Amino acid sequence: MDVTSLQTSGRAGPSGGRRPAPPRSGHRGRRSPAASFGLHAALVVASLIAVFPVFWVLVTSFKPDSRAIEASPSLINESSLDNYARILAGEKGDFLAWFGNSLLIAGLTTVLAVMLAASTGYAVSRFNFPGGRGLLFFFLVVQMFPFAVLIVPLYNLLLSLGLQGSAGGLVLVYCTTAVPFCTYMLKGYFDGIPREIDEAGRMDGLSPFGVFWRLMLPLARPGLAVTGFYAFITAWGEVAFASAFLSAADQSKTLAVGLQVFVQQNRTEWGHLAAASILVAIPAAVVFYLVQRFLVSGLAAGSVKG
Amino acid sequence: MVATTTGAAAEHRRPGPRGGTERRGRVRRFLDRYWYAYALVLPVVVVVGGLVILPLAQGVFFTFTNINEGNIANPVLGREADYDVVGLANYLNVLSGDPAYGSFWGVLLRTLVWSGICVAFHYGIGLGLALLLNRPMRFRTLYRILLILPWAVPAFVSAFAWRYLFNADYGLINWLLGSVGLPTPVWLGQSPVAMVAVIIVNVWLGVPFMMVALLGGLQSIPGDLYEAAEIDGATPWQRFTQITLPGLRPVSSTVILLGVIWTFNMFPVIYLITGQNPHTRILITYAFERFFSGATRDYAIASTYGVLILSVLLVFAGVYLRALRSQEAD
Amino acid sequence: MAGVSYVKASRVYPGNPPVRAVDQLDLEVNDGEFLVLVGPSGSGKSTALRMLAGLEDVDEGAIHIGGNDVTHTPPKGRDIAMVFQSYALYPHMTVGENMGFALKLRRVPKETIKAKVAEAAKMLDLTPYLDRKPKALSGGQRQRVAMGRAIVREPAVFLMDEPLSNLDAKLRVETRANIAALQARLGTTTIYVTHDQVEAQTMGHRVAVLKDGLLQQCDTPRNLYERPANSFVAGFIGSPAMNLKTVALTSEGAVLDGLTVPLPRSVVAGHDAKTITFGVRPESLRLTGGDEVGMKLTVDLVEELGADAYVYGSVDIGGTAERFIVRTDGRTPPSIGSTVNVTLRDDNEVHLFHPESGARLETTKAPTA
Amino acid sequence: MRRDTLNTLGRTGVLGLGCVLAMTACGGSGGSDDQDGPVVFWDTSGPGESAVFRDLAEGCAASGGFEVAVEQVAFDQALNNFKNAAQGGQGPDVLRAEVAWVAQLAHNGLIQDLAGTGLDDQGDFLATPWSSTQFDGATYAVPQVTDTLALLYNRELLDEAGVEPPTSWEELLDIAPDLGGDSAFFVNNDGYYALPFIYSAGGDLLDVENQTIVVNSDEAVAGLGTARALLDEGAARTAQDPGNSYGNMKAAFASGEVAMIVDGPWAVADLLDGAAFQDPENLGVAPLPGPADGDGNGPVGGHDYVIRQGSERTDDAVSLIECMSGVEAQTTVAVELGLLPTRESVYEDPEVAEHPVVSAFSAAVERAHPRPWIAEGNELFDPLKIGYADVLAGNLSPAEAAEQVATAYQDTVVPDYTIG
Repeated sequence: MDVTSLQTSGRAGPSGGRRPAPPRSGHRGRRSPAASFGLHAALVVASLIAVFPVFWVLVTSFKPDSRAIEASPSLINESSLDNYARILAGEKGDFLAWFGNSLLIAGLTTVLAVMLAASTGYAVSRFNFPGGRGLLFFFLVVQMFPFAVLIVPLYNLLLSLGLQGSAGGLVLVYCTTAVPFCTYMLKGYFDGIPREIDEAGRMDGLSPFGVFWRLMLPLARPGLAVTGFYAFITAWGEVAFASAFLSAADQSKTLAVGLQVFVQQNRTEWGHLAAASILVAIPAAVVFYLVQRFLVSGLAAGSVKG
Repeated sequence: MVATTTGAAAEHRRPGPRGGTERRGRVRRFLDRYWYAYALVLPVVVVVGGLVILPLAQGVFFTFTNINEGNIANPVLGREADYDVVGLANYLNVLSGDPAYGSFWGVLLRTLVWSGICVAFHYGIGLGLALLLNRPMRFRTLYRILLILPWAVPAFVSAFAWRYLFNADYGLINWLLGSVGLPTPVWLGQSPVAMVAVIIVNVWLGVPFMMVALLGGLQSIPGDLYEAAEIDGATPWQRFTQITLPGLRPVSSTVILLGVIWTFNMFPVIYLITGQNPHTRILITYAFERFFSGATRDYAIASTYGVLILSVLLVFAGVYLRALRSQEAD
Repeated sequence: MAGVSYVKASRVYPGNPPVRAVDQLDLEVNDGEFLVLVGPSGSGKSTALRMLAGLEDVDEGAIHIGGNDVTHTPPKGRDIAMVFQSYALYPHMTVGENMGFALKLRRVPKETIKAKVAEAAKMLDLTPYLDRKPKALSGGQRQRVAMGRAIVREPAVFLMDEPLSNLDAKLRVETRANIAALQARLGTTTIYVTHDQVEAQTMGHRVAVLKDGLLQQCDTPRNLYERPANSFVAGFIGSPAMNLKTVALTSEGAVLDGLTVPLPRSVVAGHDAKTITFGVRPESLRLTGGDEVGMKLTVDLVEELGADAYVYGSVDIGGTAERFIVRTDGRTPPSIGSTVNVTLRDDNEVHLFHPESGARLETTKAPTA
Repeated sequence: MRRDTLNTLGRTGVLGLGCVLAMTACGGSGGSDDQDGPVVFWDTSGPGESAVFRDLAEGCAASGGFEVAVEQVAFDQALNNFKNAAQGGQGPDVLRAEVAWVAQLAHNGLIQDLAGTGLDDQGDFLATPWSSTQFDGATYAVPQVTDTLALLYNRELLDEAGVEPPTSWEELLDIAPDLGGDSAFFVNNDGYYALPFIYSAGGDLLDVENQTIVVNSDEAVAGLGTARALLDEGAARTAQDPGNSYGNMKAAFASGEVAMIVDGPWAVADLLDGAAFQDPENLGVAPLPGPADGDGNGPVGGHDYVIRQGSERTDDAVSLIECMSGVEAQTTVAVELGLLPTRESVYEDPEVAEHPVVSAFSAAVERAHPRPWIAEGNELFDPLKIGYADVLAGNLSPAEAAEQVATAYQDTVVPDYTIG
């Protein structure tokens, strides 16, 4: 088994050598109206499918719980902002605390995971050190670890470290899942940055760390954006570990755990749940919007080369 | 001043025999050369290693015991551990396929089907959308944003939303199906239809990642390859199979491997949408059931499942990478 | 300003067997000198340069700059600047920032940086582009920014690694001259790596030829041309390449088809082999009338360059067809397919090498001073 | 990498990462073992009920001279959350535990034996709820509310059809056509809601005394068959997806789509939000269909208060429980929410006695079917839920399903029992 077979050769990086691939060929002439219609129709349908569940959550978020399940669905049914008001007022549990915890945890996970992954990815990309490939393979294997094996031992470990029930413990746990993928992605990205840039930096008087900090990180910004997005979304929406580790006190819950109060086998408060979901989705959407223009290029140069 | 030729250099080529005294020098040289790299990697090794290797070792140990919630040590409550080592009993029980231990083989088969179908759809739809999005047109950015959206929504929110939509009696999906005269199945009931439902949700969730990755891959295929192929008289289909697909290989091989691994261990979608439904049970959800239900949580069986999942994935990755390599060698 | 010296410097890549990319290089570069390292790809010329830059380990031997041993000094402590083949401009900085970056790192006051960058930009016609990002520049402009980045530093030594190879032919010739002129003006010691022997011959005060990690010869362009130290240098320097043939040696001299070239006694006497490597440059051959003694050359191709023409053809020597190139008057070239008679302009314009070692066998002709 | 180039390397970088690590470690401390903090009470009641419990808890704390923090925890997750937290020495001081959880938590040593706190005295607590607090001869909990299932009906719809609430399942079959066939009744496919069918047919899940699994007995199978028959005969509808079944039942009943359901007093507050019950009088409560004698047709349910093992606020927790399970508090709960008190004396309060829901349910509670208070009691429902749903979906015959449930019980829940 050899991870390196995943590593294809580096492509020209963002420094300009790369010739941007022209869009799919065959369009020197104009598309026929029928083809154009088909193209847009397909994309509109796909977009609708992609967006609709989220849209419907939005619609539901304005309905009272008792109207959320209706015999014939309607856009508006006694809709109001009450659900939001109650949630934000803390009537349904300490929503703002959950929100803050989630932001803290996802934010720290993002920063820490990206920093760790960037330094590791850079080391693996640039320094052909013994163990580097082994590390990459190890990371691939880490992706396969089912949390079921780890959750109890991790619980014990965090307990003995005094981190059980703390945001810090959860951040570390999330890093173990986020760092491997991010490292892969950033390694691919660094591979695409010509080594001459490093060398020029060192000629100009930078230490190796200076090269990393002042040249590689700025140049890898799209890659960092994508890995940051990945780490953020992963931590923001994680349920299992958060449930096991952070459910001790209402104040310490994350959104994913806290929101479960709305979803019970015997009483689902769909209206409140939907409103809370929309509130939850907003930061994720903001992060998403900030990085979306990097997503394609970042993934292209990064993870996909693996 | 004038340089001399070094024809005599050959006699210096042989590296001198290294004496024992040089060993220490070699170690130092090794460290001198690589310590920077190791310093960069160290934090990750410590964090990931500490939080993966140690727990994993403990988890593997658990599989040889009968540990559960009732007999695990509890430092806080001052309780001593009193579980016993039971050897391979857990593995034998699970691998016997006994329903009492989750009908391992049946569930494994379902897990494989689940992973295979999900990843196939992820890849197929993702590639289709990527090809569409890779054309110049109006609203391209808008489409792209909308299509990536499912990725940005936290998975548990999506799961709840879909559970709501899939409600057989009051859900929007059946209302739509019914209003155009189509059958309205019980999506999340105790039948194989539930599997279809969770696959739909998981496909919905997973397509954006594939699409974005493949779009990136498409953009890195040099355009002149298409031009060359066109001049050689290749039809659009031939260009797709002869240039696009091979050009996407590095991307595809990675995302498919990751996709299979992720889907294999995809827990929230199934668990949050259908709960403990035997028709949607895959290995990971069963491990979770054993972990979180039962009068006393059965850590031993849950861990055994975990180790088996890891083994299956390792075997898969090994075969996959080998196949990939031999294909590349051709 | 400073001189540079390589003292038995080697770079060995680990492996089985280890690869000696640069092998026991001994080379001295004078203060203010423009030295060109030339060689085919894989000859170790870039590695040698990068060793000097501090980008490659020096596994054996030492390197001195300005009399200081810098063998283990990091690049930033060597007071050198480098121009890369790909220019390696920082894509996220403007032209001005690129050029001033090194000074900024040394905490040079902002005004000073600005002044120096402006001065260098003026010298290189880059003033209008200072606020642009490298992406927005043409290849030639990028090349000049890379030069500017090196100049601003005012280093003791310039290192240039094939800085012209990404330019088109016309621009290359133009820039070649500019760099040479710039170097003359600044008087900074310059080590310049190229695989193009024309570049080497036209730019360098001295040229060092490398092959397989070994230095073959280092001398002025003229001496390299006229007295190549071995058959490799002979074949490498000069365009079109020297005609190099290993031919039978008799007491009369070297035997080529119908032509026997008399060789100095000293050479023949000191040479115990039955063959000899015989070299003659295309311009040392001439076409003659059919009645003169000469080789029968069957013309395959004629390259007409205007004033001159190169005649490519084959001569049957000992049963094998050997290719020869002859430089001749451009106005009356032979036609393709015809057979012409070829002879030496001057029996002294030949180069003789040992058929096995390739080492030069001295002819009577005195070396040029 | 070259050697000496590294002198100035980022030790800073490595240190920086270390700092971040340390920071996160210190960043959020979620523990709640602050001795001066409030007593933490985990309330698992529903959204319609929680406000009343919160007020009560805060009132009790005020009069007891301590602070209380009431945290709303999803009923589904509460047991798991509590286990997780208690295992790590964290979590609430007081938990509102479902009656079936007590034995399990006591068995795992996660809740305190109340001996010596004064809470271990039965006093005027009703025998059945009190029995749920006992495990291994010790008292681990104090009853909060008791409940059972009853038949809830839409008076208007039954009046329009000119029928009375059925007293047996056969009767329901008979009157269903008058109520529009399958809009007569809604069968929730959750396992707990299978119990009325099993009990009314004379069946049970376990015979604890004889350590026997009896869920596959003829009686239990017949009970499951009754439920299936209601659907087959078009006298009832169901929602076959387990996740939405209860919600759909409530939605259908609250909107007036179906005339009758089986549910407990806890549902009343939510149901009264529905369009059909804008007039609370319209909500009728009748005993479950089934024989009027014997062990009763509905399972005993309810909630107890427990104190976490490891709580450092035991004294205040005791006084909180004392107050919340006291006569006054129970009266308030009964009057405001219609939940059934666990103290005999509370029923004597005229306001309680006249409360329509309480009075309607109290008869049912008096003869609610006892459940075994064993550590595994709560786990009986997972297999039953799957088997019952299979019966209702027509995937399996009642006998086959019962057999599967029995096997599952023996395999994973009560391995020491024999299958009867």
